[in-house]
Amino acid sequence: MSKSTEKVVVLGEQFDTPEQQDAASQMGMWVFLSTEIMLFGGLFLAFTATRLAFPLAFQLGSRHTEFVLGTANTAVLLLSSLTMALAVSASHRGARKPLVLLLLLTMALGALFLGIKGYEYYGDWQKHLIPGENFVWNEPQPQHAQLFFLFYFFMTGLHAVHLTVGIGVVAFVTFVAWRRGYNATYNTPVEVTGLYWHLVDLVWIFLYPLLYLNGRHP
Amino acid sequence: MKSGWKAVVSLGTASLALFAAAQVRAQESGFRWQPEQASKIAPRVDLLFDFLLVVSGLIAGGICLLIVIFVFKYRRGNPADRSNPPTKNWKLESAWIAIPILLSLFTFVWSARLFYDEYAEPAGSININVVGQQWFWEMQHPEGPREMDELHIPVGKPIKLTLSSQDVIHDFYVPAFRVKQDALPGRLTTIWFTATQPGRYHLFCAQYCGTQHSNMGGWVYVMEPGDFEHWLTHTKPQPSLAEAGEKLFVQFSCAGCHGSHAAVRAPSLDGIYGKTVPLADGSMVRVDDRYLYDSIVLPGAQVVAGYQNIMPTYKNSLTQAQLMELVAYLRSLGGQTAHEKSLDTGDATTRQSIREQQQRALETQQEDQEMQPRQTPSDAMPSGDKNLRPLPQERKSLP
Amino acid sequence: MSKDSKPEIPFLKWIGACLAAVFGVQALRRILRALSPSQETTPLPAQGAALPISARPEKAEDVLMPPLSTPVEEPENYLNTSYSLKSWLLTTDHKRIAILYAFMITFFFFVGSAAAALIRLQLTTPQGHLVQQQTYNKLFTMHGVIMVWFFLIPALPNTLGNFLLPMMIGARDLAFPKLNLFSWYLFVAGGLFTLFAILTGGVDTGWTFYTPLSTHYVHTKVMLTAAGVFVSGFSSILTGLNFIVTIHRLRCKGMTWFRLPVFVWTLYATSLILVLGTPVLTITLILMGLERLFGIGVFDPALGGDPLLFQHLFWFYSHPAVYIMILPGMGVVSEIIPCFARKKLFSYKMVALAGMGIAIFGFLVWGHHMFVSGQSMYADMTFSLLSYLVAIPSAIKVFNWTATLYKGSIWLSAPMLYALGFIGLFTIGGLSGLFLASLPVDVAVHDTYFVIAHFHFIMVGGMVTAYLGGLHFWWPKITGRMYPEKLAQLSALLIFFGFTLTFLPQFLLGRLGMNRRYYHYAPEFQMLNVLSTAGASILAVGYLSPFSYLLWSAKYGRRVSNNPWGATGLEWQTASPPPTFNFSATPLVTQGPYEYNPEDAERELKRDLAILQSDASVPNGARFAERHQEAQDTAAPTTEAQDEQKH
Amino acid sequence: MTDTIDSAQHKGGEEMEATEEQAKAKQPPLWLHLLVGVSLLALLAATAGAAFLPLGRFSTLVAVGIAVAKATLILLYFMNLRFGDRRLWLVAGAAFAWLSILFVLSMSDFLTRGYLHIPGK
Ligand code: HEA
Ligand code: HEA
Ligand code: HEC
Ligand code: CUA
Ligand SMILES: [Cu+2]
Repeated sequence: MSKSTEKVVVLGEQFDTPEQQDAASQMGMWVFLSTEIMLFGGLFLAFTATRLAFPLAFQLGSRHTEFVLGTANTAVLLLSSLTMALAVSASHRGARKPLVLLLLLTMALGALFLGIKGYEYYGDWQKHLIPGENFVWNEPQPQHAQLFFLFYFFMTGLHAVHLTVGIGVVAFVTFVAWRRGYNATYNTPVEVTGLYWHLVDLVWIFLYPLLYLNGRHP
Repeated sequence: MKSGWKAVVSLGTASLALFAAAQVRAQESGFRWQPEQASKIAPRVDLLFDFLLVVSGLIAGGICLLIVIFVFKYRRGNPADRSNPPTKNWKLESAWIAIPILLSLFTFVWSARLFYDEYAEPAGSININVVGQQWFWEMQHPEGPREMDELHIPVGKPIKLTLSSQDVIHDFYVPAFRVKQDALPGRLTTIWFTATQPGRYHLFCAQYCGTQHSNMGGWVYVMEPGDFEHWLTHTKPQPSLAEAGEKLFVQFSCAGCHGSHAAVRAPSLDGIYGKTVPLADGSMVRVDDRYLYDSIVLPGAQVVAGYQNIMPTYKNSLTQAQLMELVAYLRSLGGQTAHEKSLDTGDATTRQSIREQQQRALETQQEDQEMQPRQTPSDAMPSGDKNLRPLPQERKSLP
Repeated sequence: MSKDSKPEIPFLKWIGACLAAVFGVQALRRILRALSPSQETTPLPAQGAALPISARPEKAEDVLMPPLSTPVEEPENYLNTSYSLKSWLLTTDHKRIAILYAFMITFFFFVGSAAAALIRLQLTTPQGHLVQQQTYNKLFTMHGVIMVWFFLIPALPNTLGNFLLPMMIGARDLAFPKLNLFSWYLFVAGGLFTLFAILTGGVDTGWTFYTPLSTHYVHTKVMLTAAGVFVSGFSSILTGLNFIVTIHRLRCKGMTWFRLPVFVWTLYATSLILVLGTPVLTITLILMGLERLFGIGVFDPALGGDPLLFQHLFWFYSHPAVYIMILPGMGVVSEIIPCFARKKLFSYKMVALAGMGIAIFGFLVWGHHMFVSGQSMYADMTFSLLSYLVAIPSAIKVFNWTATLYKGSIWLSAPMLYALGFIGLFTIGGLSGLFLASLPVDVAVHDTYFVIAHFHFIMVGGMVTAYLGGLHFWWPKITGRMYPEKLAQLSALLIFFGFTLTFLPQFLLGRLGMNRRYYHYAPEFQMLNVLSTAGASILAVGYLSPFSYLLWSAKYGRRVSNNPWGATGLEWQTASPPPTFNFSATPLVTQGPYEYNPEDAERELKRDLAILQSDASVPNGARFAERHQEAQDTAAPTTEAQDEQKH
Repeated sequence: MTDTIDSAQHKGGEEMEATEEQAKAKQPPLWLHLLVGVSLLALLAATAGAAFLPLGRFSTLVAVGIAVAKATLILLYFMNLRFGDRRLWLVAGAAFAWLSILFVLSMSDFLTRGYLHIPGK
């Protein structure tokens, strides 16, 4: 064992070495992400099947979504992924200040995304696009258009929930990082959080074209 | 050692004796190993079943026998040759991988072909509409007569059932015919069969559909053609499927758009059945029952090329039975080949004669109690224990 | 058997019956005699528990394993570290969590079984009025839900799996002990939800929750039940995650993939399904819930939805789930058979890989539950073909187990009886699955008792039997005490016969067209139903007896040495009950999992029996000693083994 | 020897020194990160633009294709599969493989209904 006393790590009794622990938690997170992929996968399947049944309604539906806001949001989320990636490599370099700053930036971008999304929801509500009693639709197939908006709200909503959780976790990690909790050798939490954040981004990358871009060309 | 073999032997003898006893008992009590075979397909299914039975019997029996033998021969303290026990044997293993694969493929091919025959109905079958509803079956003959939880059919004629459901998923099951098919809400499904034995057979609902699932069902009466004619002519006369559909077509102002000189631009429905129609998205589609049904239930799903999608959906304003009557009507609007026409009605001539006889029957309203089909669900309740569900649109989603 | 031909031979059947009786008794007597290890050698002590131990006493003193010389005061182990309730409810020790699971599982088994008992009683008469019609529907629904999600799916992985996995790979615990405890609490929460649903009115959708019935037509506690399943689903996911990471990252030095016991392999395969299948069930249940609450109509044809979509999503999880319910059982059997045949598992690699094959192929066949549902014919045929192919890995396993017996030195102890019973019943159940995979036959027997018989043969005859076998096999390891052998052997036989009597008639019932989920049935089916109920009552006794004597033996059973079966698995090389971190030193593995030799076993038999009669708690684990010696010579000594472990 | 082992063993929960020279998963360099970020935004622009082209039924194909490209970039570089532990490929790969199973086999039903003009098959 090395004699370095630079930093202390809490090692679970089931592990022999920090590397083993780090590797285990990384793989753990990846396995968890795979379950997330299957979770959203089921939803995407339901969406695809329904869309195949009512192509027209779904085209009309996505024409009513906010193209600009949606695209802007995608950009925001992509940027947040970039900052998160940079944060992780910063943590590997053991550079504390950049790490904290980048994490804060990531959180800010995430919050911005949620803000824009909220604003978008508000607009939809004003346009009476929320399925239910006061759903107003003066184009063909109101019922099936309603189905589209159902998926729209449920999918984006579920994604938003994940993002909110993500922001919470990042906040915690930021706090620990600020308190000198991590260093070049021990930064597993940062890495693992990063993975989660990227997956949430990944989901949106597929939601965006399916919900916003379908049937844009008249 | 010895005792081991004795045990095996006495076990074998015991089971044999038991089996023999059971056989005799069975013969005496007319006990069956399979439902009676009352349809053309039934013997073919049973052949496949028995084939599987023999193969699995050999496999399972072989394995069990080996286990028993090994256990007694090599049981602890029993002197036997245990020198260099094998733990790998490629030849053997590839054999017991290959053989099952071959067996499986053989069975699969056999099954697949039989399955196809079970669903691809032959020319000239009689098309009877069947609607499942919690918890009874409503049948409607092309000539008009409706029945409740009973189905009268002629022997030897291919019968095609077009199934649908008013509420939840049901399943039309006649063990003696070896046929079974789910009846789905908002979709049409079909099965066909040819009864071979006159008689009375169980009709079940096989798909769990709520509280009285096990009450849902009745009897299928297979009759000699003559008796069947007699039965048809002595039922209360009803407008035929097509006629009923025609009424609806006017009543629900389909004609208002699809009529020859209608204000709205809508495609004429005369003779489209069996034709191929160009759709707005550039694809072509052949007009079959499924397409007609969908065009009425979800008009937007497939829009005909060159038309606006202005047709309202009739999903909730028409009952399944009515929707199926409309389909029957549009089908009868011709355009199809002779054999497809006869799908509705058996061959046209008998249908004509039956109609005439029914006209005559109208004058002399002689009612045959036993043959009288029940009219509406409400007076159809045999023991009042079947309560109707509301139609979909009145249905509230439960908290 | 045509109705009309009635041969007039009145007494023949009586003769047959008498013959059957006579020979049957004969057979039973001989079998029971044959069950004791050997008639030729000295008879066994009366109190049973005849335990051939293939161990050399002189090798006994092994540094790594302080012997249990005096059984009176045990050394510190996971059980006696602390007795406070808190120490149990907050434990992160995988062994204690396993025990916690065992309690829940047993409880739920009896709840589900009580329902089964009532179902069977109701079905003794065609028009039986033991319960209301809707009550009956609630009974089989709760029976299915509880048995599947709260008994059988967690039964083996979370109890024996949790207990043994770390020991079998030479680890001190699972990778994420806290997560392990958390998933137990999730499981309990889910269970409470479901119990609450049952107590406050129950649910009558069938365990399959088919829409639109479950979403718009049923007025019972669907949401609560679904919530329970939903929550317990997360418990499954976390367990699977934990197992996968543990197997990947925590194997001790020298434990290569192909030195893993088959039980670990099957646990890995099971976790794969848990992790990749369960989330789909989760999202499906969410959608179903939303639909029921707000009538959103994804599955509701009245609103444009498609009920078959629900069935696809549901079965995408639930068919693989049935392999969750059999794979660990296969693993257990693959441990028991080599041990009591004293022979290397035949073609170990194939058995191990076949497990993975089942897990992967299992995801390709779900559509075989939808052959008559209105699914397209192309899909029908695809799924039918794939269903045949999934049978092949199972075939491989069955054949390999059978071949393992050849030239073994077989002792029919209770675990072995269960294992052999498993092979037979699973084979029959599995083969009946092939009937169902054949399209026209499925059309004939879909949703009849043929299906019921099919899966009870596999799940009850297979998995429950394997579970009991495993429980008996590792009981000495878990409790450090031995169960009454003779009694165990008897109840194993009882269960086997009771089971066959219960479910064999159901195949015939299904073939004759008796529908499942039927409250009343046509009178001609009564005779077989009565048989089935009779069998169930035997089965009840069969299940209650191990339940009682195992509990008894946990306290009063005879103390045994660390390795009473002389098994070669790592878990046997530590004390029983094991210490909190399983091993006093991280073991070093230098050989495969099943290093048995039938001829040795034969040679040792006499001395083993002598040992048995003299003292039950002779220390051993000699094999481990040897292995450790070799390790000293060949590989690096264990101290270094610590530091440079893994990658 | 035994006791040294034991002491090495049961330091569970205690604090223990982390080694400097441990084999951390190699991180992609800064410029690569930035490059990936830029190309992601470029792809976003591309897909947004393509949505307005008259591609007919291919437009969805293009959109999803670009999405896949973006996803791959993120997986490889941001989530560091490219330089990380190979065993993680297994996990990530499995997830997507299973996803394709779900889609392909379900679609074998949804897409082929009515081919035979047998209602319900
Ligand atoms: C542990 C549970 C379990 C297991 C392991 C299986 C295993 C299999 N099941 Fe089963 N099944 C269920 C539990 C299980 N099933 C349940 C609960 C249902 C009903 C759900 C409901 O509707 O409520 C069901 C329903 C079910 C159906 C739908 C029936 C219907 O509703 O119409 C089908 C159809 O194909 C099927 C097939 C199979 C097949 C092919 C296998 C195969 O994996 C079997 C493989 C094993 C063998 C084949 C035996 C060993 C092999 C040999 C001895 C060699 C010889 C082999 C050959 C010649 C190929 N099962
Ligand atoms: C996975 C596990 C599992 C297990 C272990 C069992 C165990 C048993 N099951 Fe079950 N069964 C299912 C899973 C299981 N079942 C499923 C998934 C269904 C489908 C549900 C649906 O259709 O939705 C089903 C359906 C089902 C039916 C069909 C109901 C119907 O469709 O109408 C029947 C009928 O005989 C049945 C019987 C039995 C019997 C006799 C046992 C026996 O093995 C039970 C043995 C135990 C006892 C007989 C009782 C033991 C004694 C006690 C527990 C003491 C307490 C007793 C009292 C207080 C009375 N089961
Ligand atoms: C408001 C006018 C309108 C009414 C009322 C109407 N339809 Fe239509 N229907 C149309 C139009 C327009 C089309 C072509 C566009 C389309 O396919 O949606 C059409 C298409 C159809 C088609 C497909 C025709 C083809 O050539 O493929 C069928 C079948 C059909 N209607 C049946 C009916 C029936 C049955 C009713 C009454 C229950 C009905 N329609 C009522 C306007 C109407
Ligand atoms: Cu209708 Cu069951
Ligand atoms: Cu299955």
